[in-house]
Amino acid sequence: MSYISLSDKDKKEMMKAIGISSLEELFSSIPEELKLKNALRLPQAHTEQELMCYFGKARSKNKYSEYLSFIGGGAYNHYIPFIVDYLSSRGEFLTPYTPYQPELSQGTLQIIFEYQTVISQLTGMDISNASLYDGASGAAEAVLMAYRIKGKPKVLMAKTLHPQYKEVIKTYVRNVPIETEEIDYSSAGRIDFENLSQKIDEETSAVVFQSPNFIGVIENIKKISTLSHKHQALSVVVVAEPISLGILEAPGKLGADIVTGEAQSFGIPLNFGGPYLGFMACSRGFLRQLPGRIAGQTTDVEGRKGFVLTLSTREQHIRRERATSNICTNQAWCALRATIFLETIGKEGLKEVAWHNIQKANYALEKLCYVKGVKKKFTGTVFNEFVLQFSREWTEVENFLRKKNIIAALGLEKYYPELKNCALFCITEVHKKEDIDTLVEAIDESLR
Amino acid sequence: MSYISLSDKDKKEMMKAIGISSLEELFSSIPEELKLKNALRLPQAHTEQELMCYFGKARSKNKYSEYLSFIGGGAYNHYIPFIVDYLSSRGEFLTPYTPYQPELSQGTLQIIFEYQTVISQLTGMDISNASLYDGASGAAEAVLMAYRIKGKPKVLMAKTLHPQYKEVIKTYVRNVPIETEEIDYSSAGRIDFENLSQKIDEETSAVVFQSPNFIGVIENIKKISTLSHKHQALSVVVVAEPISLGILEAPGKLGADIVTGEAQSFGIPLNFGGPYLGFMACSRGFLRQLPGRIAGQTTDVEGRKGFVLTLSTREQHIRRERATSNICTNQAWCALRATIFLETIGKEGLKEVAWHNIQKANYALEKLCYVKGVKKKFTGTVFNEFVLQFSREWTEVENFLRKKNIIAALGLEKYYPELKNCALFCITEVHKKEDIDTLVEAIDESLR
Amino acid sequence: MIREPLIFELSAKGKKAFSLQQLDVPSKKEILENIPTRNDIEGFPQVSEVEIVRHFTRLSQTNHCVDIGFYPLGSCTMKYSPKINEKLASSPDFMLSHPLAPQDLIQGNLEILKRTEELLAETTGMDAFTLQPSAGAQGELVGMMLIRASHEEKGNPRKIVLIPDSAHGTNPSSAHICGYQVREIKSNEKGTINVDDLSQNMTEDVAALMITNPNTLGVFEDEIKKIAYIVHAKGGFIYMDGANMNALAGICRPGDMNVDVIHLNLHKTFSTPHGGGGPGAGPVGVKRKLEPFLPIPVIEREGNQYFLDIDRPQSIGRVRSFFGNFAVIVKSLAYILSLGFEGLKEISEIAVLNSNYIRKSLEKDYYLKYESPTLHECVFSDKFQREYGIQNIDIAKRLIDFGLHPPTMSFPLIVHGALMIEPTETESKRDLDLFIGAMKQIAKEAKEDPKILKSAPHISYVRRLDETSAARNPILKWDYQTDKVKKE
Amino acid sequence: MIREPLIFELSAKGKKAFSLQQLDVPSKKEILENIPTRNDIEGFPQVSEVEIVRHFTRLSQTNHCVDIGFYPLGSCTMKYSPKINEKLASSPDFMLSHPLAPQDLIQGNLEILKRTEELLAETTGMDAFTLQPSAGAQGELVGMMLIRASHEEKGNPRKIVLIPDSAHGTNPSSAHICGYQVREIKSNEKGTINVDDLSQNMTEDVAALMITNPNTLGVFEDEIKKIAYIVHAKGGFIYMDGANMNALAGICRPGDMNVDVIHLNLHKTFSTPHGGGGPGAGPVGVKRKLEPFLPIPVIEREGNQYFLDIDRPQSIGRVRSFFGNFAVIVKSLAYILSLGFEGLKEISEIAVLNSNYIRKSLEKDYYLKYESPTLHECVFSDKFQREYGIQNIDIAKRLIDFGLHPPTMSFPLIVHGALMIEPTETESKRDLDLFIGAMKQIAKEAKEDPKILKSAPHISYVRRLDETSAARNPILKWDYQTDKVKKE
Ligand SMILES: Cc1ncc(COP(=O)(O)O)c(C=O)c1O
Ligand SMILES: Cc1ncc(COP(=O)(O)O)c(C=O)c1O
Repeated sequence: MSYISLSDKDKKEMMKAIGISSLEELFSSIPEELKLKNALRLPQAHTEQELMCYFGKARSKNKYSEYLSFIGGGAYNHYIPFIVDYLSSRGEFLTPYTPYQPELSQGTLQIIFEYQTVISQLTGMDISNASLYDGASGAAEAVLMAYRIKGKPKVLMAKTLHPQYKEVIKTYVRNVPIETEEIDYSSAGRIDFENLSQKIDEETSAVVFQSPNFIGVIENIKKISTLSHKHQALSVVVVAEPISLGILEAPGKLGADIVTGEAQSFGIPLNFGGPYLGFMACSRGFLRQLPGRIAGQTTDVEGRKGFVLTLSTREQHIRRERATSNICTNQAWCALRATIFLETIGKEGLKEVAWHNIQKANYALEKLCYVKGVKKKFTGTVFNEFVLQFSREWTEVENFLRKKNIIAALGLEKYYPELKNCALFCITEVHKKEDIDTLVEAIDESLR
Repeated sequence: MSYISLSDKDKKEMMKAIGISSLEELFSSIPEELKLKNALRLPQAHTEQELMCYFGKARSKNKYSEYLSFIGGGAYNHYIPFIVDYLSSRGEFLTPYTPYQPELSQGTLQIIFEYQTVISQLTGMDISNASLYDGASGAAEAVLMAYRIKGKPKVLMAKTLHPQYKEVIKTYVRNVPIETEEIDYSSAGRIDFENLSQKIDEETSAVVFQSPNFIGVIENIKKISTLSHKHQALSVVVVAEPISLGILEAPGKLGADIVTGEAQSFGIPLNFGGPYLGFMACSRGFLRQLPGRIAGQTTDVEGRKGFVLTLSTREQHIRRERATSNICTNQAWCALRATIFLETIGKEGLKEVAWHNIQKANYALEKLCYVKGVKKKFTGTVFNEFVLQFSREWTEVENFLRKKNIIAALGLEKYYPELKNCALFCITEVHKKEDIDTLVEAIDESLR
Repeated sequence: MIREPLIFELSAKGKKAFSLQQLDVPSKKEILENIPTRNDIEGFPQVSEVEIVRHFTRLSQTNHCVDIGFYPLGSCTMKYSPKINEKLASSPDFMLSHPLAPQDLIQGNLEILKRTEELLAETTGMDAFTLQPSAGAQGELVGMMLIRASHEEKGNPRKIVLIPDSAHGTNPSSAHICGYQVREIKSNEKGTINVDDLSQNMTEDVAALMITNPNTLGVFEDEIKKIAYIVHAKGGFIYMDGANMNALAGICRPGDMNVDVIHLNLHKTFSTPHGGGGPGAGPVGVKRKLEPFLPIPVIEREGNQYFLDIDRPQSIGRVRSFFGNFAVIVKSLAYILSLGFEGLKEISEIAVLNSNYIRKSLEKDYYLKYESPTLHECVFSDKFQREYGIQNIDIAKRLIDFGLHPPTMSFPLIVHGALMIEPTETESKRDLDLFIGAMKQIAKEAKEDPKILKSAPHISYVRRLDETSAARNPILKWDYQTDKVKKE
Repeated sequence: MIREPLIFELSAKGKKAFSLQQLDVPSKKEILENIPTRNDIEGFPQVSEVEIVRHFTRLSQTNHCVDIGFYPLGSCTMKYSPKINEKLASSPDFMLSHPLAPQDLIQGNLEILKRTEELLAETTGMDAFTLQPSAGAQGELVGMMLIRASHEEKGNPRKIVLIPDSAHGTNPSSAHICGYQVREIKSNEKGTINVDDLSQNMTEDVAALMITNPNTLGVFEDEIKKIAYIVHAKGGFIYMDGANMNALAGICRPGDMNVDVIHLNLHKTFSTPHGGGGPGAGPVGVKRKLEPFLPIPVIEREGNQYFLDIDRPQSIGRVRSFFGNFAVIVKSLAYILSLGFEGLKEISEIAVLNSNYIRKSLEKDYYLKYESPTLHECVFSDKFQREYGIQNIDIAKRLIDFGLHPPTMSFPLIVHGALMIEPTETESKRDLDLFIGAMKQIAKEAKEDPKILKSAPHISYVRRLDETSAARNPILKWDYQTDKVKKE
């Protein structure tokens, strides 16, 4: 394929205008010795049909879609209304740049403004930015932000924060004077409040924890926030499954200072892990420390409402090394999808979807607990994920289920060595009762 | 699902404005006795997910796509560049009505104008209409049009005109004083010129024939047209596989008066037979007799170029029972697809695609003729379809091939009882050499 | 606004938007010996993919459409077309389904067709359906052919078809192609069929009455049963144009009104998008007595297997290739399934509510010739405005300045200067109010500043176009030769 | 033009655009006992599907974009994004691929990632790639972390990173987050790095030089080898910002210039659409010596099986969840495959041709601070126009009236009043000429009628927006409470 738009005649005319007789002359500023002597070893140019064929073959090596799957762990399979795909695929949304020229970008800007509004509504926070890369970088940015605000060297992280988020935080703070420490979980599966009380002190900038947490349990945001505030630390709530916000109280109403996380659940396909959508919302007072783009409302010379990117003195293109973050290209199109998704499912729909998730997951949990050899690991209330412990080696159970075309859960031992033969199950509204019953039966069989 | 946009409050306010207290009052003009007493027996309302599920199940009962298929016969599998799907699915193209208000429909109208232009270029005719339902109704409309022009009762149809087109013509002329007669084919597979010479006379309004014809052979348009003209009859050329126009001389240059047919090959999916795209082009002199919509160029009050539907005095909404046709809704969106398709593959591309079709089909023909028990039925040059005769019962061969997951061809006996054990093969650019070789081998095996 | 050129004006040698893989069989020139071939398709486009995408994206933005805003074209039922139905209809499996594939390999497709027939029959109260007609007009023709075949079978095809003066243009045209003379039946002061006039005209020469119910004024033919009795008494048939089924779905059924044949427009009532002028689908439903005449093929079921029956000696024959506009039918089935009975009833209720809200809101500003209650649409006229030299077209063009699509004006012919408004059920009150506001404003302007209407539209991509000279001096294609000369 | 309201202004109780099937398990309220729940999400939208579709369709039409027209934002490489790549990347199989699925069940995905790494390595002359960074800036951060890790391993992370004054803002910002002080290197009169300044600043405290090549003026750093020698001699690394790879692809390779680390922006050179501000992807390529430090997971191959290696003791760790922006990477692989070597080379050639055509055509009308030959972009300034009180922003806003997108203005900082123009290879001569014509016209207007520039744009959906008050009095969301008060 070729995506050039010049005719043979055009090329000749343009070369003449420039005053060159070969295209090579255009590159005369590049030292000869640096120029390629031989062709690169790239595949032959593919036609559209050949591309379809290539990717068709590659896809055929993926077998995952043939399985009934119950894995979550930070990436969730929710139903996406078709208009999300349909509308977001419009060229007008896919092919503009970051809206540097607001007069030519009101669509993108108004949508960011609506996105910021719905994220603020859901999190119960004053303000939201326009997006970050993903939940992990959101968590890391929140830590850096808390440090900028509080200037104290200690950051406490719940052990039940998504393991990958913890790792990314560690990578990001490696070269910043921040020490991170982990807080244990209790037998309820929530933050071990005693452990937290012991570790928190006046040197703590933030307590970072996830709810529902990685092991599925809903945290007591209020209690943790109150304690944090007592020590002049920020309460940073990470939400990796924001469908939960359809039914659970907004973290902002429970004392959170920064709410960040992963909004993949809002109309972003699983996509083997990306692109996803990091979101971040905070109290108004921290506005100047918020990383990322922000859209704001203003007026044009005729007094009509309009939107612009604003507060850019926080950003790298103005502030350079003193910017709040180095982020430039973010995940605007994913935020667009989330906006369409949320506005489509709407107030009642979001509540209903959240309700289905919690009911189905708890139905499955209950059923599975009746199975001999299965134990509910944590007592805390769960949203759409839960941990079970098995009387048999988890890998054996896993293999047994694989043969029945079921991917039942995520083994937890690699994340938490203490959680032997434990696995994390995720049930969402896409699972039918019969899917759950199939799972229960298969697990029952695997343990007999 | 519900696609209503009124809130509960809206409904109340509107009812109040109208002065009613229940929606039922709106239907007071309908006699009570006519109103439904019981609910209709319709399925429960489906959600999007349930719809996906319903159609998924229905589709799973289709097995055709699992086969390597070589059937054509008026519906052709050609590669459709993705931008045809992409662009044609834009709401601005899918959801307007016929462009009755040109100032709000310049997109649709300019595209019809471009469509008329490319159809004129391809057929070599002066003018084209905006579309007809399909190739069959195109052929029928051409017969009626020829009769309006010539007023003579006889219409000659090649026996090798698509059998369904012949049937539709017969249905359409049933209540019009037109007699149709069929013209035999020769051993070359072309119109039997002698038979035609015998049957044509001064009472003949038109000679209607297809090229490449239903049995794959390219007709001698010039010779037939010359003879037709000698008898003051119109030469009506039907093209069911217009990809052929990429390489074959335009019928307009060979004496055709009306060129009509099926343009499904131009970017319209097979779609189990519809919607397809009837096209019709003719000499300028017959303009006032052309059925269907026509777009024309004009200017607005500021002198800018613009497009409108024109010559509507031919049409039913003005002329009522004296219209050239009753057609109203036509196939505009399919014409849009054809326009995108043709403009995308372009001058060189169309030639190339046509070349691939003819080369691949003739390669297959040659290879298959080497197989013992296979005979080339007709000597005439073929484009992308050809007829073979087998030494064994065709249905047996067919069944044998089915077991090898091949749908090899269309048995011809049901259309032409004299063509015992003959079958029509179609090869297009989507078939790879290895597909053809697989076919040859399987047929060889079936006859051993 | 940038003017979008014709693609031909962008075309130049060496540009391309398409690549074909290498030919993998030997290339033999001699195959085409003795066959006239072409070297060049003069003027045929050669552009890049970017240019294609921009050309069509830009052109698309000059269209008004349902996805952009209110589109109250009377009789056209411009409701929202659900996007999910597009997705369902364009699944790769359907797109690659060959219509001549062995029947046992496309059972899913046949099931879909049969299911649609059944649900349409239930909805309309008819006994059997054919889904083949490509649009309403072809449905009418098929319907008339069925009627004629039945009369012929009884020995006399008859000569005349009665059609009310308010009917859509396709009605007389279809009757004519079917070999009938058309006789017009006058409407009475209520806007409905004059039953006396009908009685007088209803002779044994009359094959059928073509009736539209509710008629094109939006008025329900409340004497339909009496009308049917009169027609049936003389051996005639009642053909109902079902274009206005959006007023009745889930409320009452044509079959119960003694209608013998009906066509539906799936691209109206059943939400399939109009695509700028088709494709649609015009299924025809009949009472049992007309079933033997249905066009072939007819889908039948034997046990679990569906098959195509072509052995139907009384059939009128084939009316189009293959089985109708399958992909359109898929969308309409999805639509029916998505609604269920309650949802179906709701569309009529709200369509009628919306229409009556507009009627009520505008009845002081625009003349309403007929005072009868109306259902899904209402027909105003420009009578009040004609005093100031303003015609319906001026009102229409001025609406464009408000970002709104004008109503239908070309018919019904019994209302001079008609403004036929059909809002459909999918509009919001806000959109209705915007329309009402604009119409009121225009009524005011007609009195106070009629010039602004005469010169409208002002802010569209093109302004008022000269339709007369377009017809007088038709330019129907871009001309390569003229263009070449111009360029030189 | 109709103003599109905020969705919240359309919202009302009882409207919905979504239906969920019946809950098929028992509903138990008690599950949430003791958990704080919410009854209502105040102000959250409730609208119909039609309203959603219209809202976004209308809003979309207020955007400029590559699919609509010329978009010469310098440094952004706004080339055409092939649609087929969108289709390939959104196949249902990919869309439903869970990142934590067992590795043997997603071998196809891993193969795609590995293949992309290999082809990027071949194209840039680097030894290994990580595809994880989500965008260029994250690539820079990862690249700097790799460098730091390597220095740390040798016992001293060093303190300083040298960055030319022409660099993009993300460069210093990324270096800073990685714990380095930034020291600016001056450009010389050719617009390239002042080698003397570099030599003086290049001490053993310097971890790396971040260089952009061609730099943000579009000028090739022709002393790159010498520069690399100087930096390497003191044990520093060369980090190359590969945002401008569109000038070099198929012509020369950073690896061959002794670059140690490079990031690419797949959403620039490799055609993936920018989506109004992402997602992109910022793969990082390294020379062999830095490979041990690459972030985990690293995709490895054993026989026919791919697997994710996380056991990499020297790795900088994890930098994001999962494996990067997979769907974006799929598109870029499709792009590379579609081009092949000849096609890849052609993009650079034509990108540079187009840019030089613009430069040549406008060099009399606009001031070009640096006379050095340029590649894929050129940076004019408003110096000539400032005489008449006109700044680059006025020129930019006036371009909007011509239906064209303005160039980049926010950098490079070394050109005051910059107009940084990058046409890319996919533009037609006609579009280039339209732009050139408009720019010439504007240059004329600046002299003759500067007011028209100051008040531009005139015909856009909104006119010039007040950015100052937006920042001074930030309104960052629609407020339910205020709105309620307003309504009452
Ligand atoms: C009342 C009426 N009857 C018949 C038709 C013709 O239907 P179609 O356009 O589908 O052929 C129409 C279409 O506008 C109509 O409004
Ligand atoms: C030269 C240069 N470097 C780095 C970047 C940052 O890349 P990204 O936006 O992908 O984070 C950009 C983007 O504009 C750029 O132009």
